Amino acid sequence: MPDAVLRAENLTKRYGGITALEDVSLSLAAGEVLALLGANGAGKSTLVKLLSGNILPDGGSIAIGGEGRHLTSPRMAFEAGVATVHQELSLFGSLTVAQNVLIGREERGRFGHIREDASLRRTEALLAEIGVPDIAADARVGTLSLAQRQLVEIAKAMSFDPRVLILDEPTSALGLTDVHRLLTVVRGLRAKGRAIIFISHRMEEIEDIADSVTILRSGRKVGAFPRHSFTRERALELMLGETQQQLHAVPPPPAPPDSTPPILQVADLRLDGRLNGVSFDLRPGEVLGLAGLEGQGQKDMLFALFGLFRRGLRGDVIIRGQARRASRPLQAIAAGLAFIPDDRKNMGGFMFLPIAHNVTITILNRLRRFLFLDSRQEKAVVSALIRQLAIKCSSADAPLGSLSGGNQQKVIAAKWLAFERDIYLFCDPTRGVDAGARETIYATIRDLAAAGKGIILYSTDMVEFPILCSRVLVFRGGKIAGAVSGAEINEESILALSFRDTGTVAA
Amino acid sequence: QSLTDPASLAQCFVKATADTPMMAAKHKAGPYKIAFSNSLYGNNWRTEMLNIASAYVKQPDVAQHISSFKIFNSGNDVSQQISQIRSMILSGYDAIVVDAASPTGLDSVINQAVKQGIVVVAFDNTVGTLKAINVNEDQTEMGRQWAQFLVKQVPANKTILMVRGLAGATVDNDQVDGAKSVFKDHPDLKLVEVYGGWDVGTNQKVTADALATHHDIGGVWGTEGATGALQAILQVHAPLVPMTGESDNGFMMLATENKIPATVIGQSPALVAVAIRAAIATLSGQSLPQSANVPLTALTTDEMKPDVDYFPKLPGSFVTNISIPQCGVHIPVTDVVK
Amino acid sequence: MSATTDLQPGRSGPRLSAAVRRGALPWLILAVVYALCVIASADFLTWHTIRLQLIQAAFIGLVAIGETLAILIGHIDLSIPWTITLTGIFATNLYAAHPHEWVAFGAAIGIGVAVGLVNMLGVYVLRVNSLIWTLSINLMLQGLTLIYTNAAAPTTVVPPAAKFLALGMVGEIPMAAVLWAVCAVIVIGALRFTPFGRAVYAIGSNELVALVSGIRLGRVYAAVFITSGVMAALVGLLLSGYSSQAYLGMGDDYLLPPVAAVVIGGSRLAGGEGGYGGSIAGAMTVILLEAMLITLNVSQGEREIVFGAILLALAFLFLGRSRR
Amino acid sequence: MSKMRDRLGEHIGPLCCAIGVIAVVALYAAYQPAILSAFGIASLANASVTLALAALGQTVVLMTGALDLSIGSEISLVNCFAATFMGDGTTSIVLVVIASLLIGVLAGAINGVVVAYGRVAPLIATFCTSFVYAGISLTLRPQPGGSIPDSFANLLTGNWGLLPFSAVLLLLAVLVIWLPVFRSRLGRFILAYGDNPDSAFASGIPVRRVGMAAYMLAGLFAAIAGLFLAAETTSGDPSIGNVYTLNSLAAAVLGGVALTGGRGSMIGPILGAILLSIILNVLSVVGISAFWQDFIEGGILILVLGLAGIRLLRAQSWTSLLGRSQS
Ligand SMILES: Nc1ncnc2c1ncn2[C@@H]1O[C@H](COP(=O)(O)OP(=O)(O)OP(=O)(O)O)[C@@H](O)[C@H]1O
Ligand SMILES: Nc1ncnc2c1ncn2[C@@H]1O[C@H](COP(=O)(O)OP(=O)(O)OP(=O)(O)O)[C@@H](O)[C@H]1O
Ligand SMILES: [Mg+2]
Ligand SMILES: [Mg+2]
Repeated sequence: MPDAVLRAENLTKRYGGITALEDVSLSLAAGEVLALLGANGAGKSTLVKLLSGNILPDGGSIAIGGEGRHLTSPRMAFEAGVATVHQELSLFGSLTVAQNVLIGREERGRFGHIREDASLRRTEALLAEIGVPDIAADARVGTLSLAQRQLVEIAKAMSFDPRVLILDEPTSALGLTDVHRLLTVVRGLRAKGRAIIFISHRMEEIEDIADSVTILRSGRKVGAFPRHSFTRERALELMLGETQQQLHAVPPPPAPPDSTPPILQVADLRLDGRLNGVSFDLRPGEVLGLAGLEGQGQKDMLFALFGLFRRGLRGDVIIRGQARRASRPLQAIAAGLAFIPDDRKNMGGFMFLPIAHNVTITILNRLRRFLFLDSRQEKAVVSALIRQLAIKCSSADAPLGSLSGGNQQKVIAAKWLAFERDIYLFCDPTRGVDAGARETIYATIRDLAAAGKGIILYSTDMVEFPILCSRVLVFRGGKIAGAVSGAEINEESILALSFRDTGTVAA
Repeated sequence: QSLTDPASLAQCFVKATADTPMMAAKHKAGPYKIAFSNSLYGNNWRTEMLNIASAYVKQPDVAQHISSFKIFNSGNDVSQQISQIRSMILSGYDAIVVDAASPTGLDSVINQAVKQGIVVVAFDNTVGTLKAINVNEDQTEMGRQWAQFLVKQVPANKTILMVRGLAGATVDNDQVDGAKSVFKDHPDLKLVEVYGGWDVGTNQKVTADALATHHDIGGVWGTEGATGALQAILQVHAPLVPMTGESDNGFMMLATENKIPATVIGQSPALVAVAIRAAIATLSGQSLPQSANVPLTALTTDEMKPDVDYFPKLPGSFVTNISIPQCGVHIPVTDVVK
Repeated sequence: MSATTDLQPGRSGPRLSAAVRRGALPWLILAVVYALCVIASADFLTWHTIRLQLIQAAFIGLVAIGETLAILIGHIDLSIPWTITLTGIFATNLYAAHPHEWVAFGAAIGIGVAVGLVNMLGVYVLRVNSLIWTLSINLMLQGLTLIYTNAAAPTTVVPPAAKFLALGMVGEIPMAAVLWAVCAVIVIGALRFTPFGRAVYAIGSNELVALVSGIRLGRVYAAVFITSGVMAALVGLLLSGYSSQAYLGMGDDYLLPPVAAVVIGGSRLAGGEGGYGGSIAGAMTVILLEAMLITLNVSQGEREIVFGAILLALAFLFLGRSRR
Repeated sequence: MSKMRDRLGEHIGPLCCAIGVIAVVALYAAYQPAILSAFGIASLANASVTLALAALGQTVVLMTGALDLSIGSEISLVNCFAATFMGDGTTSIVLVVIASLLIGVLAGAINGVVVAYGRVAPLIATFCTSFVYAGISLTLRPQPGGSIPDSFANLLTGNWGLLPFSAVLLLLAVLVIWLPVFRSRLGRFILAYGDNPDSAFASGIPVRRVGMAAYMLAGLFAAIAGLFLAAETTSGDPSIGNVYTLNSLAAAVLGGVALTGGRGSMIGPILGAILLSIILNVLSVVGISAFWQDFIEGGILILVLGLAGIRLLRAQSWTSLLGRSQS
């Protein structure tokens, strides 16, 4: 292929004893969107980091525009025309959007001083070009939502005017509308002749956008085919290495009978402008979904229940008949709540600590014999959970940070499964999680429901509501705009409620 | 009056060297406005010194000369002390008494003060400028007298452990120069030098270290903080050897108790009183040596009397020589320990 | 400073597992420094000399208990020097007035707890950076001590128990070292095998996650800073016993050497990694380094250069590296 | 509205310091009106400039999320060097000034190499180098002394009417060093690196060189401070800089610089330095005993830090509260 913009050959990367990537080759032409698929820990991000000069390969070569490159720093990759949006965002919270986007490439005046005005205008133009003019170029990134930050990150990558754009799970934190917006941007870039590597665990997106698909498993390339010969089943089989039983076939857990007394009652919960009077009940055995567009208060709702707001919360939270509104997580935990966060890096796990210590942090008191921890019991608990959730790790003593994103997410779930609670608050638990692990988490949620726990699920992935929830509350403007239950739960009905006031329903 | 009587002044303020010039200022009618610019504070010596300063200016024969007396503390910050002295210049003091944070750093501001007609007297940590009167105890002589005591007591071919003070400090260098001028005539004595930082704990630590590596120590030349050196010797049951030290209560108590041949001569915290006296005398028209030394008094173990020379009821860190009789400075111990 | 370190390359380093590196290297460093000492003077081979160093190391080591805990939760305690001095002076004075051992030790513990609580108030409740807060507290304690000693000069009466703990011997082994060993076993045990230890590491790794996981942050902070305060206060009493007196400035040498001991001991300054085992070796290393330089009999200037350079070389070669 | 409150929150440190400075100067003037004379103003300015320069240097390093415990030793080093080698001629003065600045930058570069390339934690690295620099000063000048020509001394410490030359020096340092740096990419990189080092690396910022540059700038500011001290004291003293290490940190923090990096201004540390420097003076003037000085100084620090903390306590969510002290 003489027209390959990017060609990688036999890339290999080892971390200590672990081989994260072995002998992977790929090539990418101008105007092509190459989707990279693989289970968690398959090596996708490792490949991305190699191509973006963040890490050095142990073997193999990279050529860009036909020219062999030894990328020893991100800067060299930028200079070679490769811009990357990493799985973990790399923005500066205290700088403005413009300062972030143009970092290192600001407009400068005669004395080498930065011309803030010109930089601002250039950023505004860039944002408009990629179709997100609603983000203010002079806003501090720290004040933006996760979705907005993701778009800023893309603008930042685009500001290099790269030949190759790499997007590592850009949609994992985005709601449906933002995903559509992003895919539109990607299509536009493809039309301009950019070569794009796109990583996602959501099959619909792959089917929507990819021109070709490369599949990784355990660090090896196990398949590559053009869009037209791609099928979900084939991809899953290659990714996971075994024929999958029919996914999604299991029906959602049945709604508990109306006569069951609620385990949790929320009445008129308010939080300055973010929650404007939310009321609902949760019954034992019920999986209650919180849906709606990004940032309509669903996440605040979970945070509020778990005591993450120290002040300003009003209204009632009643658990098993007792008023248990929490202003610190400890109170919420005491009231029987568990919380599985989406932001695993900042809220989920201790990255430097062993997996085992992460899992048992919530049950230290249970593991205590007199003054000391019972290490045998601890080991038993941990290995059972590692097996139950199929966590891929070299040992329970490995630091959490050495796992792939999806496996980290499983460890965080394991931590709360170890600590049995009555009510589980899942906050986008499958963000960045591969299809296999996703099934595991779904199964876990169903099991919890079957065991009579109350479950509240917030998700950015609308596919999850019909297969998990018996009832879904749709949020809009910090209020419940409506509820759907049973067979009525589907994308259309949820979106209809999300948009009801404006009357427009997005595709 | 005794404070400004030339004969008694001559007895107290001895020219540092034969060619030290005499200094006089324009006579002013009293009572005087005097400021005291102190640098470091927060160790025992300085605490006693500050208490002595406050007590001395209240003694009736002194108080009559003084209309106001104010203490400024800058800590060991030269810049701070310069700015305090500048602010004293602004306030129209007649005299400034200084214990300097740096031997050279205050020179230009002191020159400015003198140019404004202010009498400046530095003591303890004195200053380089010739415009100020320096009052001190002769540290070189002190080091020499300690060494002379030791060379008489220590048998030949032994090692003398010199537990010096703070590296780089002028006083430390002077004391050691004085000592070495004696030791150089006794080449048979080996010298080992360590820095004890004028601090009991550090003295004890470095002495213990030295005792561990040198087994033929026949005498310890110690200064301020030698209590620690003595304790180290007692602690490791090393032979009790002749020692020197400054007038630390603890050192004197241990020396008398263990009958260790020792001599103490100490930098007296009452120097501040002598300096105040110098300021008053100069303002009232007397002339004094530009660089004056106060006569030293040495005490050996057999001369030390409890409750007179040392105070068994007071802390070991108490500096005992709170009076300088040669200069007419008598401070009751109750004024120093409150 | 959290977990995206995998973005960054270029940290090949020695091919040892992190645990081995952190556990064994401090002792290796100690061995190297000890060998240097022996080269400087053969006397370092005698038990007599070693014993003296051991007593000194015990003082640093005891203080380093609190410092290790503080560093493990991602903070630092620089209020130790004047906690030592204030305790030394106040507790011995009190003992002189009321000659019961428990009065002195009770006062020391009281001061330690109070200082710890104030530090916890600033660092945990008000969330002030610990470096600057504890340093300010140190300054205030200094002022407090000066105000107090101006009104009441320190005494020479030192509780015999303090003297015994500082200078006494159990056979050939100094009592201070025995005390140190006992405390060390307790701390290491607490860090490794108790929920408290887990909580300490958890907070040092990521405080927010610790909070969300239901750790009682306030209690752990209080325990850590109170331990640090009490250990400093205890060492204040021991030092009074060692010198048979308490005096102003007696704690001045305890500002950064304990931190150096912890860092040479392999704990990460940002928290979450390390332990007290290494700090033991670190404390001895710091003391031996000083002793060696004193033995070498070089000028103060050269000594400072060599001390700084060696410490830097140790930090550079093995440990104390930031994750950045 | 809330944006304005945000702005106010950001500038609360400098604002508090400014109010503090005004209050303290007013108190001073009430006890001693002559302080507002040309001589008095020069005294205040001279007393504050060294610490202000040291605090500026410290701030640059703090903004990268590191800290510099060697600033005091760097000041002493340059001070001793200048006092030892500066002769009376103009050429000698110019040469020694240039050499002094280079020494400061070099000392900073060594810190930078150890921290940025050697990966030694800043606290321990600069703690070690501070011993090295102090040792060199002590070897250079075992005891205080040396000399500085009057022409140079007057150039830096005199005054022109009500305008003290020391203030001009500080202004020049800000105009010639601080502003150009923080109006250029280097300044942006320093802030970005302090905000998030991993992101900085992934964004292609030459992180090591930025770390180096910050320490070199700190060394440069320290060198100017050392030169000014040499002019003020017309001599060299190997321990003269000691007080500036921790005081520079305190001044920066008082001025609202975050020790976690990524934030800081130039005006805050300068005001913090002025406040810290003249407070001691004022305590003496007002007649407060030495024994209370440390207590009151510490108390003021704790009060200011505590007030900032109480402001933080009003944070609505735990994530923002714990996220802030984390980083
Ligand atoms: N810094 C590291 N140290 C050790 N092992 C690592 C490191 N970074 C990645 N790995 C390992 O390399 C493998 C590949 O990880 P990578 O992040 O590339 O997976 P991924 O395909 O991006 O997964 P995900 O979909 O979860 O993001 C994993 O097994 C992971 O544990
Ligand atoms: N924070 C970091 N973590 C890991 N490795 C790093 C880090 N910073 C830099 N490196 C490594 O150092 C290399 C050079 O980095 P950088 O460009 O920031 O430094 P530089 O000052 O330009 O260095 P040089 O002088 O060698 O050009 C990078 O390619 C990377 O391998
Ligand atoms: Mg990945
Ligand atoms: Mg480079």
